[in-house]
Amino acid sequence: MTSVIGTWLAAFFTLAIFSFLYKDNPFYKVAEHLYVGISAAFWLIYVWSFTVYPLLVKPMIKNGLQGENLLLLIPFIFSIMMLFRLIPNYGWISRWPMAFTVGLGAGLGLTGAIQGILFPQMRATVLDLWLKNNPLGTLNNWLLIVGVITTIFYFFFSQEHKGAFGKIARVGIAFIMISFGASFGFTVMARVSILIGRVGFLLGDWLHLIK
Amino acid sequence: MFGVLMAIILSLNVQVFDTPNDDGTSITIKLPWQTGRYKSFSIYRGTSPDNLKLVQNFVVGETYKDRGLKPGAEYYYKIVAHTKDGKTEETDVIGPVKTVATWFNKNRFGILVSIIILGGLFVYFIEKARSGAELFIRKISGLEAIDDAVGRAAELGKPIVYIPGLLGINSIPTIASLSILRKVAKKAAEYEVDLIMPNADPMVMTTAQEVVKEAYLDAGRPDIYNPNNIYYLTSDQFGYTAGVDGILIREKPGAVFLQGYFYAESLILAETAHSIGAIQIAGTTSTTQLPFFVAACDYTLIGEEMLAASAYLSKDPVTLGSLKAEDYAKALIIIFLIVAILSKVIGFFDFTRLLIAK
Amino acid sequence: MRKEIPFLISALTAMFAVLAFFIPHKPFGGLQQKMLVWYSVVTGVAMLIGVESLLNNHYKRIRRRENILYSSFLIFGFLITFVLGVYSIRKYGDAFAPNSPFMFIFNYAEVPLQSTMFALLAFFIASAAYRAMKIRTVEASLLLAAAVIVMLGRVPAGAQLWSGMPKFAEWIMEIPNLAAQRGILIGVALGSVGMSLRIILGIEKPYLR
Amino acid sequence: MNKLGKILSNINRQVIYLLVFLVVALPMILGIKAKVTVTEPVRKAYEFIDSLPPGSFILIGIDYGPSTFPEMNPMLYALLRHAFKKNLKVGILALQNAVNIPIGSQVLRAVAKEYGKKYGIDYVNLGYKPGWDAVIVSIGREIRDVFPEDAFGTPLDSLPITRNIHNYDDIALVIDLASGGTWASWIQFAQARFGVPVIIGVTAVMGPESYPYLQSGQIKGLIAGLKGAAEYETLIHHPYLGVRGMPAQSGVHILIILLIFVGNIGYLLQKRSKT
Repeated sequence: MTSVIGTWLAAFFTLAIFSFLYKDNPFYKVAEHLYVGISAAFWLIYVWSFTVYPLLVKPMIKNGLQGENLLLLIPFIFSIMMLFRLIPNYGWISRWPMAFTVGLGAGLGLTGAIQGILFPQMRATVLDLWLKNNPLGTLNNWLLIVGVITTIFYFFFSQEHKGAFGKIARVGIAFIMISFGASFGFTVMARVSILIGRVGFLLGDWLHLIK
Repeated sequence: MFGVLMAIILSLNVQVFDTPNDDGTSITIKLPWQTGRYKSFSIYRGTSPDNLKLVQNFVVGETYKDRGLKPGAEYYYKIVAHTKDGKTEETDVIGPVKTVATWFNKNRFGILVSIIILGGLFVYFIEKARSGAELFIRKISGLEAIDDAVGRAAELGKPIVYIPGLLGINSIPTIASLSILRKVAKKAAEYEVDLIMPNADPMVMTTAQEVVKEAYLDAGRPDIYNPNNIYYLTSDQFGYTAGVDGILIREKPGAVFLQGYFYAESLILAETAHSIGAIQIAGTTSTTQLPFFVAACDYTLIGEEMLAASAYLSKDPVTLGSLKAEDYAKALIIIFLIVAILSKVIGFFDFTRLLIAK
Repeated sequence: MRKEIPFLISALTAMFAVLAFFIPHKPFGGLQQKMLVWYSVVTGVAMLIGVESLLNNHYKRIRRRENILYSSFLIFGFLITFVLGVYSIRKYGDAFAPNSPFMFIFNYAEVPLQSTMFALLAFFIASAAYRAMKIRTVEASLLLAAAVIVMLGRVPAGAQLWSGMPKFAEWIMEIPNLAAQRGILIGVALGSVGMSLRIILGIEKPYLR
Repeated sequence: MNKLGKILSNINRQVIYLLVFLVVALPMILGIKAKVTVTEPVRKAYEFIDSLPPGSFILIGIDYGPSTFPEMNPMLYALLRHAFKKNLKVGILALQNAVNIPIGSQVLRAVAKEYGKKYGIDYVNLGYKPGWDAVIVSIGREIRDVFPEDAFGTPLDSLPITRNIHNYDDIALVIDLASGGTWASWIQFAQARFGVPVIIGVTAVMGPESYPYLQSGQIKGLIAGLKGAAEYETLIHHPYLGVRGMPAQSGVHILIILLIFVGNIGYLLQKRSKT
């Protein structure tokens, strides 16, 4: 029984969201407002269950405030400071945890960008210019190298895109455009699969038109 | 026949050593996994040779890292191998092996060098800018368009909507987005346009409130700042999208800014913004979403353009100096790539070895 | 004071994060992970501020007598999910136990809403392609051509048109596409380094003046 | 000419949405079936499952979430239908995220009902456990170490289906349906170490990266994306969302290409009349 009610509820939500494609209407508004409310509560419970409780509350209850657990005071205090946001005139206290977060982002960004992106991408670009008995592979390597370097040229800020420099940057733009087109086309299939899933739900689970 | 013999002659070949480049809490054990002779291993460990206890049974794979040890302590090991035909073989007691805590991770030397080079370039160009040298920066059309977009919203008497993406303020694109927000907010204050900003992250929301408040103060209009226009919706990706779509369709903003890190919701937001006739200025570092912004939006800041936007918009020579430094870094990277590729051709030196960072 | 201390906190945090990356020795080793845990705890608690903002916003609207119906739906949706979540934690020890009423809401509201919003992309991808893919310039034509070839390469009709289509589409994905992505990513990496350095050096302070 | 150009380049967005919807829904309602050619990776998966003796216990990992389930659920439907038809015993578990279990168990309940299968006798829901590498290794010794109870708190010893299941020796096959990295751990630990046969199902985007494992013989079969599900449905003669979705899949691609074509004709006509 619950699953029948649930299926009808899900069908209502599905149709209400799709109705937005025609135009904004009361059904969409109901679904939208319910969705925002439900999901805000859902993530609150989720964050409690998988972050705040296991990472902060549980270890504190279990082992008390000693040893390694003393470090938990840092997020605990930052969290309290964050909540000062809710008290008028004391909102500025929340700048401290914000500053911590921004600093962490900068610190991780500095090393992470080099280790996670720059080095691997550069390493993968150092390719052979000549592959024996493999003209297509050789051509591909050349194209890759030219593509990477010309794309980087596009991102030079202190040079006007004119003359020889502009021509190189223009090749880079060509690579970028081909890449964007290809990614666009490649994604269609995954998106349509999702829609097929929803239509399948309506026709199958709800209306039992297909089995 | 030969294979079997080899295996017997080699017997149980195990290497036990302190894990290099770590905090001294682990020892690495290299197991003869590739011989194909063994099913699994049991690892015994102790602080003295005559008192070894089983620490891990059924270990599989080439190396096993024995973790949670004390730095600077000595350990003894014995490994028992279980062969595929159900027999066991064991080593003598191995040790003592001493754990060492390292002060510098040598695997990351390359990264340190790059940070020093990049940091040096930064300091150099910032100083140069401070001393008054003219630094040229080309026009980035997406950024030039910000003024016009806000101005047009003002003419039409419509608000603007600023969407900062899904990630928190510990992510670089979001920080960059907040810097762009400052400029947009200042313009909005000057033109007396309402700025609406729905958020998916509560910390981004609070930071944005601070940023916008400061911007209004800068513009000399703290009186028209309304913190209620910068609010939280939900952290749910599509719940947020549904909510923002509702706002776009009902508030009918004249300009929509999509700046930050986006996932699949990018196109839903951009298409809805287009359907109400708003000017859209997008920017993200996400290579999977850039194609959709480029297709659907009037202006798109691509990758580094978006990260450089705040420096560009500030027009402050010191900050512009940092963009110049980024350009020189790019030139160095191109030179490095070309040298490394040519060096590979003549077999001189494998430059990719400099780029290894575990 | 209200401005110096936050800057100090952020610079020190950044410095420690960088040091921890290079120094495995105590107390730096593992510090990055620890700080990330702290971060997730703080954002987790900050969720309360978000929720306050959301509910307050709609409560005010109801009091101002605008949007009464829809704002009530939003608050109702929040309350019922929250109450059932707390109830499920108390009764089952875990809100995510499969039989819990909280999971009923997940199954029959959250999941269909989420995937239907996601499914809207199938429509928007079509309208965006129709509107944007025009042969206005050489660049735009390249984008169009690449998109059409890759789309054709992924359906049987493409192979019927030309048997080499799937291979050609794959080649576009693997060579020119990859090259540009790599170039963009290298730029992004440098931009991130630039942004980080500007924050660490105090040139840019997004959270305060 | 100008007028035609204007019409062609200004098709209403609602019209486009309607066309997309019709192209997807009509073939599904009318049951139009595209011919699905079965590829080797899917056939191998089918043949392996088909060869299992009735009563064998198989474990299915539900490692995809709400955002990819429309692509992945059809695989689960097809595999469960095959398994229940062959009277295999099925257990599901999730290692990637707690919210995956409700998604998988809905499908499991529905298919079990179709075949009159009973909970605890023919199928079981083990629930979610974090830390997937460790969980996979632990099952090699004793499944009760990590799953002492099923998802509803019943001890495994009190369920007929799991009473005699202890480790991989009692498990005939592991199928991991994954949108993330769990599948690689199943291969690395369960297959390589304990020799349990593994079949994986992944999203279409992930197909290419998992293909080498099939070539090396580490997995018994590979199902990728909705297309893979369609192939499996063809093999079990039970066309469902996969097979029904194939014409829609091709149709939308062709529709978008036609729309681009029409839009450009409109654009060219307008441009010519201007000059």
